[in-house]
Amino acid sequence: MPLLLFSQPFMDSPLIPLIIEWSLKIFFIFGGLMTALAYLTWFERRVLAYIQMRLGPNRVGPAGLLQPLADGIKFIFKEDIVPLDADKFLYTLAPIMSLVPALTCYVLLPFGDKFVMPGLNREIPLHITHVNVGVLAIFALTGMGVYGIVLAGYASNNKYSLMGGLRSSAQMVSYELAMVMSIIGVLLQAGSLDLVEICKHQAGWFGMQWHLFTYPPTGIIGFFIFLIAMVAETNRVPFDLPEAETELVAGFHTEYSSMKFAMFFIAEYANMVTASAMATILFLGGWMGPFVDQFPLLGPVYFTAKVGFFLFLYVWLRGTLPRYRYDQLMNLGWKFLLPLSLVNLVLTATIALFFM
Amino acid sequence: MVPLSWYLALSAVLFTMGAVGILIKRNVIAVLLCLEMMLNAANLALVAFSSFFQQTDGQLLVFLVMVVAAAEAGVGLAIVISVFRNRETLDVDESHLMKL
Amino acid sequence: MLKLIILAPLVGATILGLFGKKMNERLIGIIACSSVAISALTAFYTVFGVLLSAAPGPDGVRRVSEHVMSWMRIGGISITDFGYVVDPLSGIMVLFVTGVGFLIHVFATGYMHGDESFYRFFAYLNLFMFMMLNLILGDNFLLMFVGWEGVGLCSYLLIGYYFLKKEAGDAAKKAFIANRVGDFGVVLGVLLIFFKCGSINFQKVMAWAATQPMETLGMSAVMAGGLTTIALLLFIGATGKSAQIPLYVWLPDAMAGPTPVSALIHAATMVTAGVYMVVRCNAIFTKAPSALLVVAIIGGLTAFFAATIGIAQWDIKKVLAYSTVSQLGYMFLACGVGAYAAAIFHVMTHAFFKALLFLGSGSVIHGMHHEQDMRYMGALKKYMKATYWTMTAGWLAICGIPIFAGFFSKDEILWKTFSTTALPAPFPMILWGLASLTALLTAVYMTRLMTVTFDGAERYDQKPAHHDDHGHGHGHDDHGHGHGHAFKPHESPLSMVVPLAVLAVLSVFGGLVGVPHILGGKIGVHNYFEEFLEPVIAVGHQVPGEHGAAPAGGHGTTAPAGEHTAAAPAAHAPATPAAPAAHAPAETHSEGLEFGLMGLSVVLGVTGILLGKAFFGKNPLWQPPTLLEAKYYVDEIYEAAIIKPIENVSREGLWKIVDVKIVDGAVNGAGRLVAGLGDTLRYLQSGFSRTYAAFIFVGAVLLIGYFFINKP
Amino acid sequence: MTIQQIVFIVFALIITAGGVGVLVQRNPLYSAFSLILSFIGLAAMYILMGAQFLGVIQIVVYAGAIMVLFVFVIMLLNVRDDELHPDRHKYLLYIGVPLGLGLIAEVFYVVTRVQIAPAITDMHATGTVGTVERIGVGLLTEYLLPFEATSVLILMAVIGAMHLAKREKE
Repeated sequence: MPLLLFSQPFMDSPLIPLIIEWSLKIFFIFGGLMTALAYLTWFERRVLAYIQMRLGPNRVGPAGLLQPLADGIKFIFKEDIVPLDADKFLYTLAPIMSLVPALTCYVLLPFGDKFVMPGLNREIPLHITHVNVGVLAIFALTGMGVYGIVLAGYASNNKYSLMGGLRSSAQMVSYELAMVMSIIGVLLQAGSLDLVEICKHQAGWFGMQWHLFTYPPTGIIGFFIFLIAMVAETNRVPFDLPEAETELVAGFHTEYSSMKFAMFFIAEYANMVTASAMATILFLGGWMGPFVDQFPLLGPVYFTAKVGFFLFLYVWLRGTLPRYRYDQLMNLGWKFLLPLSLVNLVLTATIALFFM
Repeated sequence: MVPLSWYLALSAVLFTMGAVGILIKRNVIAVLLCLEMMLNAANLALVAFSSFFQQTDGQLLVFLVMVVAAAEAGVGLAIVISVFRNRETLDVDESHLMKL
Repeated sequence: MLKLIILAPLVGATILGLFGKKMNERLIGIIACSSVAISALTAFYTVFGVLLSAAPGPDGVRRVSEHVMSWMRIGGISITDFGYVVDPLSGIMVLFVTGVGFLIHVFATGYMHGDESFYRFFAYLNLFMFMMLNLILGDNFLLMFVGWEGVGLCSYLLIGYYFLKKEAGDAAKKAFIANRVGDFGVVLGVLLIFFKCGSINFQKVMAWAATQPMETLGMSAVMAGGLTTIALLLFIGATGKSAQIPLYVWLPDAMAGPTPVSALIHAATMVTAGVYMVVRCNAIFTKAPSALLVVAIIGGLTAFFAATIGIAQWDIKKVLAYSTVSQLGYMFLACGVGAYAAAIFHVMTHAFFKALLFLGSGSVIHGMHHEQDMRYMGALKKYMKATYWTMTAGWLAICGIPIFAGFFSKDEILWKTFSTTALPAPFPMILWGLASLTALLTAVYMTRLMTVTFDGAERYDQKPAHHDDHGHGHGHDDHGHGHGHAFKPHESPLSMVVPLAVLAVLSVFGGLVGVPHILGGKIGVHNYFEEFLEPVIAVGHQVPGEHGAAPAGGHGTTAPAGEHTAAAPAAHAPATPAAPAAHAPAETHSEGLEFGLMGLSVVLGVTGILLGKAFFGKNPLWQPPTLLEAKYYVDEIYEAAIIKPIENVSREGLWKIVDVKIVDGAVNGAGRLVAGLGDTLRYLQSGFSRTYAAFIFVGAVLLIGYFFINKP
Repeated sequence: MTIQQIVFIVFALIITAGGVGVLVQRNPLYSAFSLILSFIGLAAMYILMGAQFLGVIQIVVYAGAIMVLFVFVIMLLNVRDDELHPDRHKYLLYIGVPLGLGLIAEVFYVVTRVQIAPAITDMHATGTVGTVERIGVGLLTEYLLPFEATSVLILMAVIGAMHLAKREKE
């Protein structure tokens, strides 16, 4: 986590209170998020079940609320199988490589503005660290996530896994382009790569200043490109080719079991949350909402609500859409989304130049 | 406060490792990796000078070097693929027709 | 506006050249003609609508100019600006070039009907128009030279249009090479102008030339590198382009091209470019009496010389070609005696009647199914009434019968030659005699042409079996019968007859714009042509003191005084009384003398016609002297005296010794040296890329080590 | 020893370890991952020097794009280890290592002996040299031509790579 270590406050401020503040923030955010991720699985299964006119997990605890706990315990106690011909080192490294960048992203996300701690009179920003190239940093980290999948596919020494890994790397690289291109318009408007600045740029007017609505219609086009690319980037339905159960026997993590599998699983959900958060920050105004200026602690609430909407969207898509074929996927990415996002970028620039 | 010379020394070490790697590695891909390493060594020196003198030029050059490196990697790997397709090997010494 | 004139034919040429292959003839014809029509209409509007009402510039010349861009910028100094300009001189030229050009385009749609590369022909023709307009309208020497070369190229392409025929290809090459010789002179001349004056803009150069002192008559001036040298160099170019002695030989051969081409390029427009240039540079020529003398002598000789050959030719187009050469000689004669307006007047009338005659001959050839030899024609009057009558107008015009256009212009040249003071004493009389004799000869050979072609007995079937040396590259023989058995010539289609008619009208009445003062003055008709052109020609002229009251006005033309006041500031400048006013003949000759000479020339013309009618009417197949029929063996002499020696030197000297031994030897030696070096060095090149990398690495380490030892 | 110096040493060790890893690993995939490690270390160095933008770009471009390409190709060709036939140019090892040592010695000599006046005492994080704004302005004004030239270069590389790697149709 180099970004964290060298950011300016670390170097200059008195250390001890800062370390306490950070430890607490990290504890709350990660504790909360890990729990949320666990319950996200429950959420997904329940919603999916309702979409398919079923009930879903409802036996363990009230309304199945203890189901994630049970799953976790099961994962921990499963046997950790390593295939005979596998490359042991890489096989172990892969889930770590997958999970670490996914979780690291959270240190960059702003959940709200600063608030003054009553009693201590200490101003506490509602994010762990503040980097002036936050957007790029997030992309750097999600880009690193590819390696986990690639390595898993390679190290398993299994042709399905290899295929899954190859597909995954191709897909992620392809869609990352469209994704980055689609948000340049937003960056152009905000004039910053700083996530906090981008959020603040969208303040006021009861949401009409969100980048989704400004510079019509480029905001909406960019948003939809981002949405599609986001789903593809996180390998979710309808773009879940790397782990297509029916074709590749769950793809790159076929051979994985126990906690290693759980790590992939968590990484995937963590990436979903990151992507949703990015969509929220970039297009839906982040933590901005009514009265957030007066009560800064409302920020995380709005933020969570908006992210929740996207998470629901993920599940909704999974419940309704069939999977793409591989060549269709590539065509969509390279021949439609990328050109469209380029055109959109030019359009945004034109509007910015002539109308603003 | 890290002196400039430290960065330059590190850059030299990295560069030398890349250069030696080009000589001793036989796998084409490894040779390309060593090439990237040398480029990065140069980048490191450029950034060091850039921030030492507080001039942007060094970093701009690094940016351009990265673009060139990307282009080089793309074309290089394409060549590797087509050579591999023809010769079923990645040994650089097997492709030794670069002479009269 | 001017750009539209220039660009319309270019657009036409581009469209036809690129897409014409797929189009049908009708569409091609419409595109080609309409592009020239646009050009012509714009030109008419520019001249009559804009130029005539434009305010005269500081030098008294009305101009419509259009700056296009800065051309050839070297180190911040603009060598020349690229622009177009219409002044009275180029105005007249552009009018008849586009006008006659349009008529010939229309004619050609009929004449070329059925040709397999119809579109190519019109693409070339349009391209020619574009180049010709550049030549005329360009406001500097360089742009004129671009047009000059461009029309040369188009001429080459069009002469060689039937490139499958060896004759056509050879003729094209001949035209091109002969022109190159002349172009060299133009290049040198322009460079010398730039060197001397520092500009190549016409206006600036002429203003500069006007300030130069008069040069002396004699060899010393020729070699001095001053105005005389410039004038002569430019004139060399003119002899090439306008077919004067000694470079005239290409023009008769150029008749291998299609007839509309002969009419447009080799009679009406391109060949007059030389005259145009000389008139354009009149300020230079006026200051160079030696050059004027050369121009006049060459012109007079060419006129006479070509006329004598013209009498003896059998090919109808060759007759007209020599006639053209002869008439061009007249024009240069006019230039040489300083009668620039007369020269341009003759250029214009000649364009009318010679285009008419050529198109008429084209009509005849068309009607005769591509027979060009007059021996196998005869009695065509019966079959081709329209052609006959229109051609008659042209015939009378060229013979100089009064009222017809040729009379006014030719008579003016003769009179100016007789009365000029620009040449030393015996020359005006000699040249006048030569020119008058030529006028007689002209009437004779033109009458011969008309009589042999249109009168007498039908001789269509007397063609010997080996007749195929004419006109069959055309690919147009849809009539299903050849020569050797009786057939009937037919009249040409309407698209050919209408242009003939228009040109006939112009040939008859076109001369009335330049009625001499002694005829028109009494009834209030001015010599409008000369008045219009006067300012351009007056630029830089020094007028002798005794003519101060009637400056630059020709022989007593009572032009509006205001115009002349504005005409030329230089004109009123005090000048050396000894300097002869080249363009303004001394008023010493009486009106009676002028009337007398005019009468004489009419008599000569009529005599020629009667003589021709009487003689050729009786024996149309009169065998001319071999010397004349063989064109004085000029081609053979050139072959033996110039071409063969060059060929021999090239083959024996340049090729076998210089090229093979020295050049090739050096190249081969260098090659062998490198090969030997490579043989020894190739062991360094193992083909293993890692070895190469090692070399580089060693080199880098050594280089850094070197800098330790030799600290920079 | 300041905290920056400690950080420098840590990451210098990581970078060097990555570089050595590239050299000694026989499996190209391991080499590639060693190099990624090295690159991440370099990114940290850049950030340490105040070039935040380049630091992040280093990860995005090198680790995120170029190295993915390498890994992708390695997996595509699925070559496990160096081929087994004997090395014909063993001597290069004996030339290369001493040469490398020589080069390092030379550079060290230069670095220690040549004095450059310390223009800026605090090298990192204070100036605005490394910000996106400065780099963007530099690229689009003074370095516009090289910038455009590299974009053309990239285009050529894309087309060239496609042409080279395309399987010819039989």
